Amino acid sequence: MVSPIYILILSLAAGFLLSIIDRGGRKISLAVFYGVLAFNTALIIDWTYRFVFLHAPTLVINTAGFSAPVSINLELGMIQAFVLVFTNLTGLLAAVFLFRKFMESKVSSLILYLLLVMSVNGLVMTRDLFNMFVFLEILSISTYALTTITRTKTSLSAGFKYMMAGSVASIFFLMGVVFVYHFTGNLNLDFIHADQFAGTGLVALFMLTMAVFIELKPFPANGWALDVYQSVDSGIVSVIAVINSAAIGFVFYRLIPLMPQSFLTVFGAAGVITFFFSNMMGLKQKNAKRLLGYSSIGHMGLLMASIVFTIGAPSTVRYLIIGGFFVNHLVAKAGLFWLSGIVRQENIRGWAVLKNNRLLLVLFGVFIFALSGFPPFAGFWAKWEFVKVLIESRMFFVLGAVLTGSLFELIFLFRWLTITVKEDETQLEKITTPDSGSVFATSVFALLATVVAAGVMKYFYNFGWVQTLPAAAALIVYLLDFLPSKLKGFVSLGAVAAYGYYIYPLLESNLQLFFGVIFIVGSAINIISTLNRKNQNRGFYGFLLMMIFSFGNLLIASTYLEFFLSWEFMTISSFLLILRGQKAQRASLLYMIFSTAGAYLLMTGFSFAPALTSTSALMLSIEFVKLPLISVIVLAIGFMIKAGSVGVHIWLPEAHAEAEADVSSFISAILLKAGVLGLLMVAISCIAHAPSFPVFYWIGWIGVITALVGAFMASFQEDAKRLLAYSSMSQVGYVVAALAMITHLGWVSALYLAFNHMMFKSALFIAIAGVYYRTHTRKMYEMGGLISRMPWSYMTVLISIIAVSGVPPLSGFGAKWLIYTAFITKGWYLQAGVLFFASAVSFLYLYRLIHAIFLGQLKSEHQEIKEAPAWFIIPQYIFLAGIMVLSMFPNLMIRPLNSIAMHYFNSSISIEGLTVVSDLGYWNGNFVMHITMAIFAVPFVVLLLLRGKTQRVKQFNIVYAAERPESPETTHVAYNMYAHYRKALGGWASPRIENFWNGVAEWSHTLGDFFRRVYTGNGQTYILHIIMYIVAIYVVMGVK
Amino acid sequence: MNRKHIDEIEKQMKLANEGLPEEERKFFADVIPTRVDPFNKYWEQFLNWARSRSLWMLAFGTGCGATELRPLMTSRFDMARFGIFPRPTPRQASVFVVGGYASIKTIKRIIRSYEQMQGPKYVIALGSCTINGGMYYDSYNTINRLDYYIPVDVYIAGCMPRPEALIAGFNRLKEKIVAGECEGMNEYTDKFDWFKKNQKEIIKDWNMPDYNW
Amino acid sequence: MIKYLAVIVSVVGLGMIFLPIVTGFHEAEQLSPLAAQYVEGSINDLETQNVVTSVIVTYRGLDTLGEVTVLFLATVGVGLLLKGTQEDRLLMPFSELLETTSSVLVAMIMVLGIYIFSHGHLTPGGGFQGGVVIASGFLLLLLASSGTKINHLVLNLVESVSGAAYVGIGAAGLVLAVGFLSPEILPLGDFGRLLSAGAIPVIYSLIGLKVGSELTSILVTMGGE
Amino acid sequence: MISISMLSLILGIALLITGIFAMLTRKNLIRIVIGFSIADTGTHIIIVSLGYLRGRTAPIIDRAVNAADAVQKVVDPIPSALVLTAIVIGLAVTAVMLSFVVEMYRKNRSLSIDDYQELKW
Amino acid sequence: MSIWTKVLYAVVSVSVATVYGLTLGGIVRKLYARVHGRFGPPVWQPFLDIIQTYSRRVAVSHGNMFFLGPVLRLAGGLGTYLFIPVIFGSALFSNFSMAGDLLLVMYFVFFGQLGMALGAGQGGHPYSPLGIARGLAQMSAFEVPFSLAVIAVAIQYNSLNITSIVAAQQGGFMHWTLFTNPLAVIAAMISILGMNMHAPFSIVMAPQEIPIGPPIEMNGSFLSILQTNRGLFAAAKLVLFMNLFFGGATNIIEMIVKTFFIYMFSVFVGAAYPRFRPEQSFRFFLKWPAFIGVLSIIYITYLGGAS
Repeated sequence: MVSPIYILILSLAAGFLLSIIDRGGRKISLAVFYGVLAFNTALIIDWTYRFVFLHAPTLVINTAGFSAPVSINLELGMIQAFVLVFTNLTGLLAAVFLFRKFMESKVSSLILYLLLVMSVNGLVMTRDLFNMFVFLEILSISTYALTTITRTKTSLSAGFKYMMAGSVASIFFLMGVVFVYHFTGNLNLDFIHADQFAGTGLVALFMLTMAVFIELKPFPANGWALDVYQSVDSGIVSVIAVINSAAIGFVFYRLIPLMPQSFLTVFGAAGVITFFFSNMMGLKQKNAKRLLGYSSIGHMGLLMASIVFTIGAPSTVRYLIIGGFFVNHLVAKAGLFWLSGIVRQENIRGWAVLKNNRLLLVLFGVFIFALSGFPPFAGFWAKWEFVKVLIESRMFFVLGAVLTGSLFELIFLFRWLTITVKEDETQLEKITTPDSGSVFATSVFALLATVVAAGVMKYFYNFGWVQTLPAAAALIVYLLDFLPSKLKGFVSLGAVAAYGYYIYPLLESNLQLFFGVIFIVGSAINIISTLNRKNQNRGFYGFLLMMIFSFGNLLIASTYLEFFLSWEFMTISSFLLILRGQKAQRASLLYMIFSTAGAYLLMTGFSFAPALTSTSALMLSIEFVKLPLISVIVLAIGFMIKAGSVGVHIWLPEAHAEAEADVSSFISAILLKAGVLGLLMVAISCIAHAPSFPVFYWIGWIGVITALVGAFMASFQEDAKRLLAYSSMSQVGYVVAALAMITHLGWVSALYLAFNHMMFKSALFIAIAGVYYRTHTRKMYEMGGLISRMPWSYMTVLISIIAVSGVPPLSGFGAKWLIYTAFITKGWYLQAGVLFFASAVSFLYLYRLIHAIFLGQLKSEHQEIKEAPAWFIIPQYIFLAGIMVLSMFPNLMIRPLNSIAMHYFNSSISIEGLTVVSDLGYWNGNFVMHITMAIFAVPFVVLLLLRGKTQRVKQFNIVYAAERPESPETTHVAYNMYAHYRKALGGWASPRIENFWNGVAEWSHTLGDFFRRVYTGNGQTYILHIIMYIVAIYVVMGVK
Repeated sequence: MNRKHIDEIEKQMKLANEGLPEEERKFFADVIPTRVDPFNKYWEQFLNWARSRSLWMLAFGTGCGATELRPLMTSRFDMARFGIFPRPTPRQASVFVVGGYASIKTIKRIIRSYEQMQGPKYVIALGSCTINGGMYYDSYNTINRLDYYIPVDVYIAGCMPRPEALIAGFNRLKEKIVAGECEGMNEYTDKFDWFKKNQKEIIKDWNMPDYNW
Repeated sequence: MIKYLAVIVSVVGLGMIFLPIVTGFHEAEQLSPLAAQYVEGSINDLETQNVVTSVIVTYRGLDTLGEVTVLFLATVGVGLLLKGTQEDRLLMPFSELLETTSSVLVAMIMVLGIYIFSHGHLTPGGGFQGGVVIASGFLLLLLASSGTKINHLVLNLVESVSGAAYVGIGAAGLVLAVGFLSPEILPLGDFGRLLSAGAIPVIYSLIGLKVGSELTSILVTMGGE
Repeated sequence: MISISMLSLILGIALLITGIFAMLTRKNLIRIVIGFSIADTGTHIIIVSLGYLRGRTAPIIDRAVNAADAVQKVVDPIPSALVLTAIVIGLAVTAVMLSFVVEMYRKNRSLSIDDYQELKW
Repeated sequence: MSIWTKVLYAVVSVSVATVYGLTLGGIVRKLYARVHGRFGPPVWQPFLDIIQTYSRRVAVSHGNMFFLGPVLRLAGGLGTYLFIPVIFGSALFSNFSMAGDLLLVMYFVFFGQLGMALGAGQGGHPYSPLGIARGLAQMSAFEVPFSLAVIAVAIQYNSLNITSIVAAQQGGFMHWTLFTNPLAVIAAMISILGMNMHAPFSIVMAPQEIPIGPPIEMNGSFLSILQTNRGLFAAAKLVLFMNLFFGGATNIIEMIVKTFFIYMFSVFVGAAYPRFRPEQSFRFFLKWPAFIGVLSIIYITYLGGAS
């Protein structure tokens, strides 16, 4: 048990002596240097261990043999130890990162670095204000000097700006300290109390706190910091962004008890404003390090806001929030800055070079996900709890700003990530072999992020292994990625089966079972189509399993958090799957943005929801929860984003189209159903506790309009997958509308259609995947006549489109029949009319799909094309078999759905033998099927008998106005097939919603660009900002 | 028979389609048309009766004689009362009215349209030009006798024949059909090589299959 | 123009912040309890005449250590920034009179400096003041004689060793006495004597050496070699 | 009545503001550093003025001050101690700043702060 | 009643309907001719045409789907007809209406159209998809007023069961939907113009633009099956309209009279108007007829209707 004061002693002694030691050779001095850093870290880790696991009491160290306030004392408690562990670790690893630099540069840099780390330790531990000032100055001066470790014009001028700002702040700090002494007669924090600052005393406190706050880089008084982030060496910047910020942030945290409420509110607000604006300004930024600078500043703002606004929260929650944000920022930011040092590319587009190095790419991804607050990383939990606290204390503006700011941040971070993964890197210089120290440091931090995440999940929330299964699965498959794809595919299939076997007994109700079938069985069949993949196919199965398991976890989640966790896992994994598509940069980014916006809404909605009393699955217990109106609205919108409802559907066509061919079927057939599931849950809670505003009436309208808009848009697509995507949107629109009725028949029909949609859309997407696999094009007009080459795929598409369109005798008609009956029974007549229209329009795109691809003229280059591989055909025909069975015996599905809905409502249909009878009409699917077969047979036989001598001819044997066709391309009608319809619809066919969102994007970028013009680059202007900021805050706080 | 023989026979049974470039042959059927015999007598008589009362005309104005076809549709002459209707596509038509002189450019289209009609099919040749070249008898660019190229059932002389003559011609055709004398379709297949030889002699740019199915 | 206006507004605003302090200022009648404690303690516990010295070296010894570190960092930082990028400069030879006088003066300045820091616990002055005086002597040398070469190794050695010794004495306090930087590792002696106040004069002397060498080294670096 | 300490307090504040004004308006880098130095000096004067007690002497127990009633005779020793530290720190900062200026001048041959704004937005 | 009896009845019913439908076609030709001042073909001309096309000795097929297209088309017509109870209270003409209600009939209409579209599509002729594109688009447009009218009827009689809709209209012509809910009937009668594809909505066949559009490659027996269907399908549509809006029929004479007049309505409109351009046609249905359909629902729901 070594006193932590030895950190100071050893560092100082080493610092003083290093220049002498260095005369004996750099190796020795480096050994001493790293030895001391390692010793510090080890010491602090030891202490942390004592505090956390042995519950050691807080340690107070007096100096000079006197106790405070006479002498300066140091304090090391759990919180200090927590901060110091991370700062020292960062210090050590940053030093490892800088190894090569330290090897080459003068010994001065070693000394400066060592004393910098020492000063942070002193700053965190000391309880004396003036001593803080001294350590702050040590920190500042060593940082100033270290900024010049790489001496460029920019780093010098940035360093000078930094010094100007820092010196002004330190003048204020000094004034504050002295005046505090003047008013309280004390310099030790333990002996200063908030009530000593009455009247003019507040000015003293203001100066003190303001100086610290300025060092935390509030918007707009932070231009200097950005310049430093941009120009200074990555290793040093990581120290500035992480260690300095952490230490100063901790000082601020220490000063909180002294501050009156007016101070706190203003500082908190300033923090939120900083977070919001810096992220907004980051939108336009192309320079990677400056971008990280914006993000860092934003995170410090968020940290301040979380420190201030969680004061009323229970302490464990408070520590989770602050600690979560702190660790998240620290780990991710340091890691990203280090990566920037390894990559050595200024423009974010240049980061595409990371593709050549798999490990670095994975690290990059981990940091980006961590920084954006995705599970399992600490930021996720912090954000979740923070939102809860904000809502409990009814700080809605703060909530709005935090969530919007986070979204902005997410946009630029994921733009960066997607560009990195998708941009063409061949033009760029390759990464010169990064030195192992840098990579090691960065990897350790990624690992650290994961360990912290695991720690939080284990010790704070006490999750079971199932909740972590999605992430674990991704990790395990990543480790097994060297295996061939097929093997991994079969293993995945087995894993899904095992998972299904595991959760089957956990699915207590039929409703869960129903979605379980869609999610697990549907996925399992879909996996077959992925078995066609060749080579190693890195990453794919990990993400796939992650997604499937998180689907399943949605069903058995028993708390809001578990549900939301699985939801976010689902988002991550589906995003990564979409990102694998060849040109999926924009698509995956859009998907991420909308999903996250939806997730934020869900987070808000769940936070508004009352606590759960039951421990059964959320899907069941939600029935007894009375959701407040705001919660219902927000949750509904959040889920509707996932279900691709109109207005927020922008992501949907892009994601479907650009994802890899066999991934699209998962997205359409299964992922969209997760949105449906969520909406259903909200609806369930609204049965008994109807909200005061007819939310679901309007959701119903949104649903039908989605159905119509989707159908229209699908008709005007040239890209087969986009067409199917819009079709999915349209079909899910039906489901949403039917759900929104909240009647027995409505739900039966919604679930019936959802199930059918899963089958026929899977089949369609896989069929198109097979076609794409052979033709390498998604443009329908580039295909044609494939019926002769790919008859099996054609058959799938044929049966599926008959099912989609709702033409009897196939099962799609059942859905249509149920839905219209339900609508008319409910009294939603106009909605039913719109749905009729949508369903008529659906013939347009369905015919276009089958005609343009399979009928018409076969192209020359496709003359010798083969049928799709068996791996594609098998799942198609499994789904087709399902469709045919359900068509023949629709009651197989309707009966269980009836019983599911009967749990919530009185039954409105009766089943007499094979006939389903509603209040309005009846339908005997089995009989219809028989009659259809009979009436098909009659003309068929007639034609066979009377056809005469029938000659099978080829594609150009057509009557072509007594001429002959020139080429298949000019003869095949497929391009812009519904031009007349578009013309008839006029402005209604224009993509207004897309234009709206484009406008929103453009405006936020323009605004961000406008605001960032405050950073003129002139050091004096920055000082002016600081002074004006101080004055402004002074006025706002109303200090007298 | 060895494999080589079979191949050779199969090759002979296919159209050579030598006028087409190699890469285009796959777009066209290369089956040789064969003779299709009538049904047994009474049934065929019944059908011929119906056929004669439902003459679907290919409305393809091949020459200037087509001018006189138009009045036939009007209220004054009203061909519909004879069961004659224009059809917009050769696939569905049974009567081909060749409207006068046929230039070499047109005869190519005439042949193609004729071959695309489904049998039994009939041809009415209109005007002197189709019989002996008429006023264009010495033109370098017109044919003189249509039945060198496709089988003709009824010629209507005149330059040009009036609609009344056309009606008379159609009536003559009806009689021939009822009598079972209109087997131009089988004549064409029977004398396929002869017809093709004649056709190819005058059509130099033969860029279509040997039989337009 | 707008910028000037903004500057004036912000400066006036700054004045406004200080205004309540000025208007509400009233001189204290009594020492604050803490200050009184220091005065008493300095006399009774530390046997130190100069209360400020006892505050600096003992009570707030950590501050002083930090202060020394700051100065050290400045030296190192200036060294990092300026060394190795020297450019050649033409220096005119100085007059002999100047050189001779200055060399005589330097010796006297040095003695004065040493006196000041070694009597820091008794009379006004101390390590910092003494160190600055010593450095001023070197400054004189640098300015007044063209051929002055100051041995870097020696400077460095003095700087490092005195610093390390300071830390070492502090740490010794942790082991031998009651706490870090406690002066009681040495006998406190009698009030008012040179060898009194425990380790305070030792520490102050080390500080004097260190400050002197550090400032000299800054001067050397900035002034060119 | 305006006491000496109050006067020096006002002087200190005036210096502080003057120094900051200089930092805000002067274009020359060295003048900016001088501005900082002035402001820093202002803070030192403020510190000292806060420690002053009317009619008392320096906190050194010698012939002028009796050890027994030293508490009644001496001014506050703490600001004196603080100001010493502050001065040294100010000096250090000034030194580093000046060396930055030297290095910047060497690199770009310009002392105007307007020539150092290539980093922006 | 055994299933075989039903089948037998269905055969009779279908035959009657086909003959009736074809005769109507002949009558229309005659009527057009008379409007033009011509003598016109005999009324039985459609039968002659069918025999003629069936008797072609040679046919050309473009593939299996081409082959199945007409079959599916006729199956669609048969199905549509067979799911409608033709004559109220008649076992002979009740067909297979126990299999499903009005929605089944409405959707079975699409069966044939889809089949035909697929068959024509495989023909490879560019005019076929052009015609189909027009047809589908026009169908989506006229479905709007029609479906609104059907919804209005369903609200009015609180049923989608055709038999009970007809039953509710019995007891005098004032009980017909025509008089109890005239707005719905107006909307539906406008949409039947589109359904029958007479001018001004004859954009699908449009012989002068896209020579008869979808069936351009159909020949011989394929064509004759389509012609058969034309008769049957016309009858089916008329019977459906009669049942929904004109009180249905209790005997075959009533049926013939009513359907004849319904048909004549579209024939006269067709004889009097030139053809729309496609986009004009779509826009037409989406404007006033749709609005009238909405009005009919409002009328029935909020104003209580006439019943």
